[in-house]
Amino acid sequence: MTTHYLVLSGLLFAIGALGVLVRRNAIVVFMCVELMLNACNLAFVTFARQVGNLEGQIIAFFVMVVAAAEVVVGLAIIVTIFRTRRSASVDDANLLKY
Amino acid sequence: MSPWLPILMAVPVVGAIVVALLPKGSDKLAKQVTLLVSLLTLVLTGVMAAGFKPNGDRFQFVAEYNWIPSFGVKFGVGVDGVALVLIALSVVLVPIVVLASWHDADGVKTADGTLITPKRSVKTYFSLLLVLETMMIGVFAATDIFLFYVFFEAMLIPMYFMIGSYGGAQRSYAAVKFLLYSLFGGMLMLVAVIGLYFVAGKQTFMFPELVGAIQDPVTQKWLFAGFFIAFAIKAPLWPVHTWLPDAAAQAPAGAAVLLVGVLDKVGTFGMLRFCLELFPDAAKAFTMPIVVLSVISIIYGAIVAIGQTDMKRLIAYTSISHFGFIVLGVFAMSGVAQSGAALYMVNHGFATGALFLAAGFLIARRGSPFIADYGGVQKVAPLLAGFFLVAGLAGLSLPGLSSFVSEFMVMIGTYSSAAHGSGALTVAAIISAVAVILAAVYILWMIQRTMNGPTAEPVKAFKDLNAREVWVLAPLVALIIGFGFYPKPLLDVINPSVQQTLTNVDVPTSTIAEKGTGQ
Amino acid sequence: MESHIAEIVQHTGGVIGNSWLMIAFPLVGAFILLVFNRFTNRWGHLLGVAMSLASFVVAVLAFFELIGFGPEERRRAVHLFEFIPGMPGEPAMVDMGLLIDPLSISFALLITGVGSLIHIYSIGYMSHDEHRRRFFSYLNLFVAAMLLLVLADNYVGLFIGWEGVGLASYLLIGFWQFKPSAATAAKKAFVVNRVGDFGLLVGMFVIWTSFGTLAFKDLGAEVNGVQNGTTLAIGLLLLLGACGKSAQLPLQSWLLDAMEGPTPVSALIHAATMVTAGVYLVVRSGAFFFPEGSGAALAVSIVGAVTLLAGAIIGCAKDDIKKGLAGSTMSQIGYMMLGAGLGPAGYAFAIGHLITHGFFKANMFLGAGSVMHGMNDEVDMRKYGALRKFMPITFVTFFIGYLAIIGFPLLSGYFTKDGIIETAVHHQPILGWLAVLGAGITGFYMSRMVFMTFFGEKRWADDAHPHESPLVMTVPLMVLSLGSLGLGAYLVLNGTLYRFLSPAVGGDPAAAPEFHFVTTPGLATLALVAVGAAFAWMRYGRAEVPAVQPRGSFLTTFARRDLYGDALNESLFMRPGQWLTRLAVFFDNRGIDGIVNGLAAGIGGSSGRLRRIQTGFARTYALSIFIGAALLTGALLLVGNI
Amino acid sequence: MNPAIEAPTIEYGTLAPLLVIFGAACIGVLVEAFAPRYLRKSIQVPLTLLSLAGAFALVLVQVLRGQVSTTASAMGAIAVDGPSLFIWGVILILSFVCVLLINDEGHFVASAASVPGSADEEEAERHDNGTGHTEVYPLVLFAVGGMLLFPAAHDLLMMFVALEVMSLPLYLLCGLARRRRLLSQEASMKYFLLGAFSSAFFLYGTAMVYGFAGTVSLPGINQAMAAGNTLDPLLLIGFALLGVGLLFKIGAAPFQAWKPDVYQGAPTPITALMASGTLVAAVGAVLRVFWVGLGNLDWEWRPVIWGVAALTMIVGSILAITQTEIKRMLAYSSIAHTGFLLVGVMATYGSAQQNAESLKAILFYLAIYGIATVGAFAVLTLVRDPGGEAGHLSRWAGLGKRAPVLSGVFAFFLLAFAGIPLTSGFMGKYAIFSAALNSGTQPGDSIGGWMAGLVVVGVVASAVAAFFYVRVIVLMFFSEPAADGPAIAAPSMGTVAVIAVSLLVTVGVGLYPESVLGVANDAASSLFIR
Repeated sequence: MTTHYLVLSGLLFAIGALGVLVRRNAIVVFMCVELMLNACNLAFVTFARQVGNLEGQIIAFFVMVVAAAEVVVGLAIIVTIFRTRRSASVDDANLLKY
Repeated sequence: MSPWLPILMAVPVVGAIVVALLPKGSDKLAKQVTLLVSLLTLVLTGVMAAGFKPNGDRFQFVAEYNWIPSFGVKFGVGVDGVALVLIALSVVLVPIVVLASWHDADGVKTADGTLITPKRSVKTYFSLLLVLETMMIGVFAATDIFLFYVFFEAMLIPMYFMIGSYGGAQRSYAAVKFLLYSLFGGMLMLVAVIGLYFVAGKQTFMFPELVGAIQDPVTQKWLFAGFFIAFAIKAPLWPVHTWLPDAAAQAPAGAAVLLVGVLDKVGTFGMLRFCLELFPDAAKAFTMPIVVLSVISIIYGAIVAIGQTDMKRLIAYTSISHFGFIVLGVFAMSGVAQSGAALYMVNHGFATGALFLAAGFLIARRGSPFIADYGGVQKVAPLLAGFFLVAGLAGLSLPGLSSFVSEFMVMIGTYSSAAHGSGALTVAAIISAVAVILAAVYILWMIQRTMNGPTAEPVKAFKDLNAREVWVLAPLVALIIGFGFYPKPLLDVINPSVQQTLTNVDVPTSTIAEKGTGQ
Repeated sequence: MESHIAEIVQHTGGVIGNSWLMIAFPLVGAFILLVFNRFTNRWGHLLGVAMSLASFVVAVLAFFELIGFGPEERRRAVHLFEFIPGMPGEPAMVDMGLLIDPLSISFALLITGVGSLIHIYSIGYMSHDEHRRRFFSYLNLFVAAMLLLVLADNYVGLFIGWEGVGLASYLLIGFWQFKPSAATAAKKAFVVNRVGDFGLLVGMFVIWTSFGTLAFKDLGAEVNGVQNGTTLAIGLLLLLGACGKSAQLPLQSWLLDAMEGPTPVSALIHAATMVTAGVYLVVRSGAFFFPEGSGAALAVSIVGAVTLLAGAIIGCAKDDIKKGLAGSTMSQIGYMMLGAGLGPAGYAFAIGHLITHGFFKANMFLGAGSVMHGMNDEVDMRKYGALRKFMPITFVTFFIGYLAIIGFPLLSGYFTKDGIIETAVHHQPILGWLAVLGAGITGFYMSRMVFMTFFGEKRWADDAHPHESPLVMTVPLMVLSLGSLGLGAYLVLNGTLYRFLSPAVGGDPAAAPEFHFVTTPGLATLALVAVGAAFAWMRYGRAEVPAVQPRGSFLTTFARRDLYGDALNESLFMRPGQWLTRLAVFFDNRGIDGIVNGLAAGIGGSSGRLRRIQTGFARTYALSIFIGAALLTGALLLVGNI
Repeated sequence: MNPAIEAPTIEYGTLAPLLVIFGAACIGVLVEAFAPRYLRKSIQVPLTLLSLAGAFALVLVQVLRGQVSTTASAMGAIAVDGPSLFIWGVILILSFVCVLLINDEGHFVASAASVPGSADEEEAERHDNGTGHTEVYPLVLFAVGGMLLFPAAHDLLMMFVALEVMSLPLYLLCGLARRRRLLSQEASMKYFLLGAFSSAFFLYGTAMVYGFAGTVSLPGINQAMAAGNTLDPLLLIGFALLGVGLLFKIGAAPFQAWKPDVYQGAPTPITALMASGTLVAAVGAVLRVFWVGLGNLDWEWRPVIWGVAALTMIVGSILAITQTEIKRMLAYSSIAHTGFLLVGVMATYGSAQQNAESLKAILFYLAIYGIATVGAFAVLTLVRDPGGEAGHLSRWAGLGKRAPVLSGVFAFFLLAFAGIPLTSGFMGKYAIFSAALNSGTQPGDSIGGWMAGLVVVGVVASAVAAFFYVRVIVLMFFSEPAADGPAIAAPSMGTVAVIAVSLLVTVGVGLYPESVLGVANDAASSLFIR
């Protein structure tokens, strides 16, 4: 029964990962990461259901909190760099290389 | 527990610290202190050596302190005959080198006043020299293999700086090449050292306890390889020799003397002590390939030396040829040959030392290492020419000079060695004897091109050796001639420990030839 | 045939016990002169002479002490010190000691005697040279080394002396090293000698390996007459050494160039003493490795015969008086070698000829020197002529030497050379008759030399003012010429030398060959010599000698070019050698070092390329992480399911 | 009618160091909120230093009292065992030293919000005289707290939280450089995006493992494995993804890409903190996960780690050769050293005694490497160009003539990195390699040969690595100084102290390693709580 949810979470995770790889806009990239985190949440709750204890569901809450914190930090950074460069494209920032 | 060796090792390093801490601008003082310290070390060594009983225990003046219990490492020192003579060689050479490189760091001027090497820190140079002396004593004195390794590697650093900051035009290339080559060998040796520790399972690095600890022949071969490659690079043996000409040619003459005279001996010394005694079966198994390599070194080194245009490179290549003889002697599995090899280590130190220093004095007068830039020096500087000649003759191991005895012993011992009865060693000895002819060619041709013939224009301005330079060369020449006619004092010390070694390898050591093997 | 060689007895005390003084005196002399160099300039030469004389005195005293013993006790060994100690509890590998026996003492007498005369002569000859002091120190060094060579009681000691004389000869040939020709000649002499030393060295290896000793004392017992491949090999190896030192074919080429040295050197080293060391080596080892009739001995004689002809032929074509004499030296040593290959009977004559030759050849060399001295160092005989009027003493002494060498009846050379020839004809007829032929040629070229120098018209340059040399030079000449006159007769008639030497070289004292005045080979020799001399008189005595060298026939050029010896060495060894050297150097720089540097460069290059993957794009990094994750997963699943 | 929930037991004594740090961090935030600007620094600095010192003291107390807990604390969420305490000690020392560097003027931007080169940046710079953001201190404290928690976390959730607590402040700190702000911000963004990306993997892995084991506590997972089928793809995938997260943090290939960029862009004191503290924490976490959590899976993971270790050593040392930026070069060198550490991780296998051996080696290595790294970066901060630190190698030419002592010290650190005898680096390398070979020679370890092979790869790599350390020395000492060489900033007391301490440790341990080894030994002998 639960396998569908797992497949879904897998798909979400994959979509998120691919998004990180293909999208240029820092915000979008970051949102893809959030997507991946949420895929994890889905997986957690599914497994919680599967193995029949609450840990997974609790973890999901923790993850949300962490994700929120991450958003704060992330947006701060992205905004700063946007203000400096007038662009939120990840690829524009490549002074550091080789 | 005898305090001798720790004291010997302490004196120079303390001196080094003192020299380094001297106030600015006290260059002259720094030199004097260095000379004093090195002489003190020499005297102390002499006193210690006087107490050495040739036929006493294998290791004497033994001292052991716990160093790194977690690794099972002890600070263990002690000397057998071979180690003793090599320590003696080092402490004799250092004061001479100090005197020889008196002005090397001041910026060397040629006869016509052009600056060859700029002014550099005098204090650094001489404190490096003293640090190096400590390490040279330590590496020969160490009876704990870990300790040996530590010195074996650490030695590179002061020499690296001496070449790199006080050397000639190509100095940094030469220094890096020297360091990386040696480090690479050292790293492989490190693996072998660790492996030895665990395979032996004795929870110790003390050499005496590890002798005969490894039985399995296959393991022996691997560990042997680890040690041997490192030593072969150090020695240097063909084909891993190419760092030496560069390093020796670029290093200031004094450093070159210590490099070729002492540091490289660590390689052959290591073969003699560690490769043979720790892994006897492997040593026997590998005898043939190694003998082949050393014979190649002998002939190849000599031939390439003939073709050199740079004096110091030429001398370096002659050393490669001579190291071929030493390695040959070590692995010929014959008492005579091995005593010869051990003796050769000392004699070569004196002979090549003298040659390098004489060449150095010559170069300092003209600012060019190239043979073609000289000619007819004998007319303007007969003393210099004379010393150069004697050193050169020692280099071609003229009978009556010390190197002859050792070369003779190596060759005759190899010839008569019963190891691998096949007589392959006989052939090796005969081939290596050809070097006797080649040696005459490379030395005399160099002398002819530099010393003889009409005096070249820039040479006319040369001054003959001054008192300091004479004091540098005279002791070496005295030693060369003295041991040439009376090598007994050295051999009496060397023979017992060689006998020990070969007994551990379980090879007949008798100096009485096995009659009839030459049929 | 069984050998009559006498046992060696250990000896202490007396003059013989201290015979090391013989070596010590000149050695100290050389040392003092070299170390306190400038300070000894004024009296250095005198010290040199004194030291040489001192060791002559010791030699004489030792000689008399020796003949005090019965013939069988005349081999006295003196132990000096342990040279190469053995392993603990074992006897020394090499003990250094001296062996005073008839053979070595006769050499010692020759070396110190003739040596001292030449020292004295040199005072005059070198008087104008600023480095006379150094010259004498080298001479002293030579005498010391040569004495060590002949006195040592083992091969190692012999070898040390052997190389010592090599060194001295190197230094003296190159005494005027500022002349490139001299420097080159010196180097050539040393290197060619080293080729011989190679033989001697390997010979020692074989000896020690096979017989466990290098001391003459024990060798006799070890070998006692065994003949096999080993001894043959040893013999040939030693012969190679001898060829090097004694300028025998194929190692003859250095001797003629060696004439670059000052004339006294040519006289002492390259005529009287050093070059005969090869003969000494053969005779000394004769009892062990060159017994009569052995292959090795035959080889020795053949080498000798060939060389005596070669030398003679070369001598015929030389206009340089010293080179002419050098050729004749080669040839005469050829005679000695020929004799040395004929067993004890031959030894006596060989050594005899060696001694007499030492006298008359030194005599002639010094004579030549005296001539050059008067002709401001002109050596071309075509610029001489009619000198007998201007330098009578030189002429007379030289003429005596000349008669001696061509074997004019009753002069020294006559007895010793004829002795060799007869023994040769008796043992090895072919070689013997070659020797006869050689004698004839000798007659020609020596006469040619004498006629061109002292007879005919004056051909010298106007600025030359030929004059007789000072007494200090002529007195030695006279002494030597006396030796050239009578010595041979004394040594050979009723076999004095033979009986004296036999305990050392193992001849049967009873069977001393007595000398026949009238024999076929003897007469043939005289006849040929006469023909040769007459021919020379026609060409150079009576006829006008062209001041410039005529082109000459093919044979002449062949001789002038030293039988193309140098050309041969050039094309066989030097050219390929240089080529090989260049190849090796190239291989070392490009090949081996190339690989090393290539490796380093390779790593650096790969680093340069690899760092490009660090594009600086965050998304590329993310991709690498993604791929890494995939790989990791894949790997784990793989490993897990192996 | 539901059962009463019994209150969780928290071992405050054991967790005291953590609490101190986090507490101080919170206070720091309050200070930022309420204290006037001119006071902040003078409050924050003592607060930070004291809290770090205090935490260290508390760690010492636990060690000296000998009451190292043998059970997990906080309901099995945190394991404060021997290794943890050692790692805590090391991290606290390192961060203390780093704070001394941070404390030095001119590293941090006056106002991160201001656009580079804009008017309000100048404005801000005029107000603060080089001190920069004082928020730095609480951020650092949070990061340090995370570092402490990371290796001690006893279940994967706690580990994830710790990971984030450690990383998020660092993301920000990376962006706060006063000079070259573009680089700094770029570094910050890259670090953030990639860090978030990798932690997502970590989390998903956690989920998988949870799915397999039904729990996220490490021992629980281990038992589940002992019970169930260790070849369950769920487990393997989960573990692989966990690995991604962890290996990313220690910067092992192929997850090393962020390291050079971030290290180069970040303010040097922060780089020092990351290169020392973060690495130590992350390696500690790796050890715990691999050994406690996956102890029964080592047959699967060791070959994989073998490959990763080899790749990391090779990539690190080869790419470093051609670097021209000194911080970048050190970043690659730190990658190479990560590889060496992984060799040690490989060796944590077999008998308990053997584990203690290799654990000791790794702890020892972490301690001395961290200290040397901080020292090296401290030297970097002193060599300045007008535009900031003189990063480009060419600027270092002939420094040995202009500042012999400083260059000598730096050269010594480089030699230590290269593992030359008589430096701590050699002892560390020896410890690792001997541990590896020892496990290789353990009876019954069928991949002993592989260990030997890995060690050979290691020594060859370090021979290659030696080249670029030597290269810097050549530049400093053997080449003539440039006309307009960089200036040597007059070092503050703090920096001097940092350099002095690092040097003393590097020399002292090189001569007498037993001092540190002993401690590491005690710490390791009581293994991780399982």
